[in-house]
Amino acid sequence: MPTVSFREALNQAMDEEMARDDRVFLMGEEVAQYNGAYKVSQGLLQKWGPKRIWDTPIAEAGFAGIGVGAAMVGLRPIIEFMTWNFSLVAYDQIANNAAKMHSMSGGNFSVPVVFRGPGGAAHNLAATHSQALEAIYAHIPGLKVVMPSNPRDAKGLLKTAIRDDNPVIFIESEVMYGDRGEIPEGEYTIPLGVGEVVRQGSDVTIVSWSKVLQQVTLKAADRLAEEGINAEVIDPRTIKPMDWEMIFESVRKTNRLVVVEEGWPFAGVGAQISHEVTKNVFDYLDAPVERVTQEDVPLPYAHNLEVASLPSVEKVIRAVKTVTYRS
Amino acid sequence: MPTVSFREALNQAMDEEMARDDRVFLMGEEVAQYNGAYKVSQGLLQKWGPKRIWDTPIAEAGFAGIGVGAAMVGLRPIIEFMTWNFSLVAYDQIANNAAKMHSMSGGNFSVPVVFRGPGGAAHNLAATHSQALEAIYAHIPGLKVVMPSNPRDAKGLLKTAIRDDNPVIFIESEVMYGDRGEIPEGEYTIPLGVGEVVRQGSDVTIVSWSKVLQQVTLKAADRLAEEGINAEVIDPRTIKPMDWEMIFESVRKTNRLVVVEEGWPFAGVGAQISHEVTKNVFDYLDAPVERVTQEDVPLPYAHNLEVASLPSVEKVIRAVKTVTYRS
Amino acid sequence: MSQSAALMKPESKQSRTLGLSKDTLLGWYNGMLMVRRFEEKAAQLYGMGKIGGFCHLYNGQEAVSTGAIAAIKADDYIITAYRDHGLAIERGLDPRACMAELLGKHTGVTKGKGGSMHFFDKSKNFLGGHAIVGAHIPLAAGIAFAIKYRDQKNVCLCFMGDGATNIGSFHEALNLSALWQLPVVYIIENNRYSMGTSVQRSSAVEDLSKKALAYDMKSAVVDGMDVFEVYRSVKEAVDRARTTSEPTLLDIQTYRYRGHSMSDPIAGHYRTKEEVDEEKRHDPVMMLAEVLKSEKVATEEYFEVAEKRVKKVIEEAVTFAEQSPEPPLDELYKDVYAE
Amino acid sequence: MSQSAALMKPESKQSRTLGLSKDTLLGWYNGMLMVRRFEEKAAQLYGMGKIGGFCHLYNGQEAVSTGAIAAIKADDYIITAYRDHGLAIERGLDPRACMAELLGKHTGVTKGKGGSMHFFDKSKNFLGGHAIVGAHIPLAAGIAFAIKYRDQKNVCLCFMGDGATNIGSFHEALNLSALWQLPVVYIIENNRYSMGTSVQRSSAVEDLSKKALAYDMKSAVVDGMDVFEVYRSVKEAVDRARTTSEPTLLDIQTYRYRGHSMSDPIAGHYRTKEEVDEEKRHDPVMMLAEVLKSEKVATEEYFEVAEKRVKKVIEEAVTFAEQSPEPPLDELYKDVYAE
Ligand SMILES: Cc1ncc(C[n+]2csc(CCOP(=O)(O)OP(=O)(O)O)c2C)c(N)n1
Ligand SMILES: Cc1ncc(C[n+]2csc(CCOP(=O)(O)OP(=O)(O)O)c2C)c(N)n1
Ligand SMILES: [Mg+2]
Ligand SMILES: [Mg+2]
Repeated sequence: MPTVSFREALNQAMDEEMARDDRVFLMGEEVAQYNGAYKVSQGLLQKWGPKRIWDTPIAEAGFAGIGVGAAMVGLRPIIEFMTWNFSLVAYDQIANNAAKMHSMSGGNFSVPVVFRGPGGAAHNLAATHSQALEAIYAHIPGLKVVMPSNPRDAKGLLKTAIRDDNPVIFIESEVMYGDRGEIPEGEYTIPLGVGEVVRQGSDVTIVSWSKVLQQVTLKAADRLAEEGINAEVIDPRTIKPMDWEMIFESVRKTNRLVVVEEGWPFAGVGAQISHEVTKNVFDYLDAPVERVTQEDVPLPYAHNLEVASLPSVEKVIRAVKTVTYRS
Repeated sequence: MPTVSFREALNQAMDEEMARDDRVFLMGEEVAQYNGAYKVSQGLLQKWGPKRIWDTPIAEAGFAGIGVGAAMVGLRPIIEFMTWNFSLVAYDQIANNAAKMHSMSGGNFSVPVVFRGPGGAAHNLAATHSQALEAIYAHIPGLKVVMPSNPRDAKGLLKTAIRDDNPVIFIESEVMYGDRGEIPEGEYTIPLGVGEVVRQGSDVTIVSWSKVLQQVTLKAADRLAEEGINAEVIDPRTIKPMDWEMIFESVRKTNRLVVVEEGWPFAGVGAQISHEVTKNVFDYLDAPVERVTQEDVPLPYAHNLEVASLPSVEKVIRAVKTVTYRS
Repeated sequence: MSQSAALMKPESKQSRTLGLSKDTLLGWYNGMLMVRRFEEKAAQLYGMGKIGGFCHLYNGQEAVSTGAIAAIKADDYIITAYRDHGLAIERGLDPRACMAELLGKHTGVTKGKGGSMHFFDKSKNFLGGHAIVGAHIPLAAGIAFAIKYRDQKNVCLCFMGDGATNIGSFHEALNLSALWQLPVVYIIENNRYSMGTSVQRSSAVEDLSKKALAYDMKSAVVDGMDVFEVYRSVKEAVDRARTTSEPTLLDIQTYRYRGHSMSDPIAGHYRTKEEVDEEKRHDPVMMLAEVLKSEKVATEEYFEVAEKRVKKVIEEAVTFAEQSPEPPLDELYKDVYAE
Repeated sequence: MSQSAALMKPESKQSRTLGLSKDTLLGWYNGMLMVRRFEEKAAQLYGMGKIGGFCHLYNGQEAVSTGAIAAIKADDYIITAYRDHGLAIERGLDPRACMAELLGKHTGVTKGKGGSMHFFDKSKNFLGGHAIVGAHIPLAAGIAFAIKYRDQKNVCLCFMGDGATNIGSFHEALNLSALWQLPVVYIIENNRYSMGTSVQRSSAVEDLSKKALAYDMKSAVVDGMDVFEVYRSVKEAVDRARTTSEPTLLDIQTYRYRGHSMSDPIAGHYRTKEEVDEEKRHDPVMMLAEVLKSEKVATEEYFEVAEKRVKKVIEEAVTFAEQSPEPPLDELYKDVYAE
């Protein structure tokens, strides 16, 4: 199996879908001539030309709306936000126009648009530029939210998202773009709403996704294994729809759950997972669900404060020990 | 004690605070000459003149930003959104500029602004005009979120919100503006973060706020009482900061919790309450927390679908019977 | 008034109907009358509590919908704000389905899901019906983008209120449309007020066509009570968009007879009853009837028959709507996601 | 170029310094030199990995910060975007605290919480440092609103990039400022590019001063490499705002020598190395030095001494920053809410 970077995987997905369907185009700031602020669209302008790859002015609400309008009449836009932080100026376009159009029009129109770009913190970008915003999108009915954690899933899920007839929020991570991983030969897709058990275990279930899964959760699982605690780690891959059965099944086995996410705690995605699991497999739970999230503060610039604010291996280990009563 | 409408209570709060502090002003669409789309600012222009009461063009991001900027240099703006639905075009101004300024400036500047207006569904306003958005604001660190359910709290909490040195999200309900209730004579305030047990009970705790508390939850509690189930009903009044101790204490007594809210389920405020309670008083819970929320769909226009989508007395009764194993 | 605006002032009032067939002219009259009567009926039903929510009527603005839509083809696109009944009816959406929508019935244009502010009909390229002020303007740019992307020879008409020109999405959409030369005609239905706020109190420029100067976009100021002027000005812009894909901004000056919505008084602090009565003296339906009579296109008898015919259509629409079923409850979770 | 712009073309190059004291002129030179050297040092430290995150340098734009700030008083207000070092230093923020901020130290201008993009100093009425493009423009209108509300005789300078003029908040803020006549001067630091996108590829009007026409706002196009022109044009706008509270939009044409941020190359597909070198021939610091020499305000020796003095200040700033402590961990939950 070929090994590619996360960046290349996304690039391949867009390239293949553009070849497959000429209704697909890419639009965003610096995606064309600059080849993408993070080079995700490298070479696409050269290959597909200015009719398929569009550089925009700084006008997120405007070009997000162009994506929705174009999708309503049959195109399949990929709208890149340079980072998801900048989507907040387009939040109304996404939460109202994209999310509600199909329902509000009684099925007259659908909005097959993908909004994608990197989310979460990188390094020292401070409060406005480090936001993990999945919760405020997953909260809105009509949207699907996808957050891949590796190149294979990134490619397979992005291809599926582009083919989906609904608005899909596709959140990547700029610090993962260089991560390399194997992907299947040739054409493949991965369905939305299907999670993956990325690590088998029996003592505790840990649900985690995107960057923190790779950089924090799996590292913590290894450390825990050394102490004889075998964590089963689930990557839901899609936040909405969530693969509830996979999580329930694991918790029925381990009787314990820790959710590790980069977002803020209050009304975060982890709160929903905690509630659903407690509600649906209450009798199997030997301990209340623990959550590891970003601290409930705007992320500071200083390195030490940034590190202290984000999920860490130590925090995950502490949470696991709490639910396993080892502390 | 005088009896006033919810609308009058809010009007008194703004009027008294404008008298008390000439840095306080009101700005929004139709708040001045039109006396407010819902007449909440009735008479304020006449009394305080155009220097204190400002009609704006339709430019929520612009005038929300004016509120933040004016607050940074010492004024105390009250920014009215005609309804909270329209705040989505100003979401970035609130989630970034208002919420993060104090932290990001290392305490150099604070943002004593109140954003207020009606939230949630009225009747037949359809998907774009019926949104209960407390979750996407409570999720953001730096913001406080207040949702009064009666005239007394509305006045006392709004006065406190205006005096607070932080950005406060103050969510009312257009269908409650006519509700009447007693308020204390003369000057009084109610602290943020302090809930109220609005109905004593022993069999189940129900946490609910704003309109659904009055129109759904308390009615359901009465019906349940007839069936011999005594619900303790808690109105947190402030969503963030939440009065956790009051809720924990009640659940320690009743061993059961139902959260009733108008917002959508996924990563809603109720999910956070469910998680916190389960985590902190797990051993006292005899049943998993049940939630009654709006269905996870854009709210339809047709009356029967609107009713079916929103929380109802029947849904609350069903939830209570589930946690009390009476069903 | 902006430079380019001058170009579009009406020529002599002589033979307004030049080059327009009798069928066309009578079609305009019937269309405007239909819209007027539909809205009067909607007002009545709202008063009776049969229609709920926000209901923004079109009375007084009929020359805009009819004149503008007369300038485009069936495969062109239309998008507007929540004051959408007039444009929908004129575009040919079934009055029965429109009335049923207002009553929240399953037979409505959106199965009762969108209501008054959110009319849609894909078969008519009618893309709504949008209730967040200004938020549909970028959608119009997106529709025009798709037209150009597919090398179609179509145009998109985007209607908006005067108040919508003050919000950010207007600026972003117009800049993008001009920068990329998208075939869209932006039509400001300038009825002088956004709710109770006059243009003077909401826009730094009273001549809204000046806003086009920030985008080097062609613009014009048009008498929106005169269906002939609306038709000619929109036609000129549409032809330009169709051939060169160049966008245009039209400030079409009209007037709303009713309150902002059914929950608002017709006259209030912001305008006097006298002003409203004065405006009604240039009633667009009446003025068109005058022209048709003076130019011998139609007789008194014709108007009486037309009145009856329209009345009948509206009555049938009401009957259809009232007899239609509510949406079944299983509709609640339908259309949330497309399959 | 817009009408009003013409009014502000520079008069003859004779005696540029007329009416300006020697102290003022030398102050300008030292300020511009300080900014230049501060940024060069920041680039160096970034290269050494001592500064992280996004770091947008000001090299080449020094005449804008110095000329503009020379036109206002200590109790006037300044707000800008993330390219904020130059304006902060010129405004008198302690270079040591600025450098410490870049290194994420507790002694920084925001205790290490804001970093490069978010400088603030209340004591200097320096209101940031804002990293969401365009989002600070309404804040400037709010500051000007407060000035007028309190009947202060102050003004607010709002700096933004050329790319920021395409976003909605620009439109909303300028309309509100003109409508309400708020004492704010909007200064576009037009360095021709937003990241890799030229003005021609992002704005429907290449002459950005034309955007003022949509608000009947006075505007001007200014040579931003010439500190005298910047000073005179901003002074004129500031005096007008102070006396009549009328806002102005200035398109100050400048150039950035470095890449968009430290993570971008100086030249790339979007501009050639030759273009950058060509622009450097009109270097604002050098050009000011020439004037000061030709008009006998300063001698070669003076410049050598100045260079040494500035170098020393920067070195001290670096030492201070490096020796300063990181913020204590208990700062994490401080400043989230004001007490
Ligand atoms: C973003 C937003 N803000 C406020 C509102 C509330 N609102 C609905 S219509 C309206 C007035 C719009 O006036 P105009 O654009 O002139 O259109 P008209 O009603 O005159 O046709 C307002 C303020 C809204 N729907 N959306
Ligand atoms: C709303 C938003 N969109 C995108 C970005 C990413 N971004 C940061 S700076 C920049 C370019 C801004 O260019 P310009 O306004 O000309 O300022 P300059 O960098 O040239 O000083 C972009 C696109 C952002 N910070 N905010
Ligand atoms: Mg209007
Ligand atoms: Mg620039």
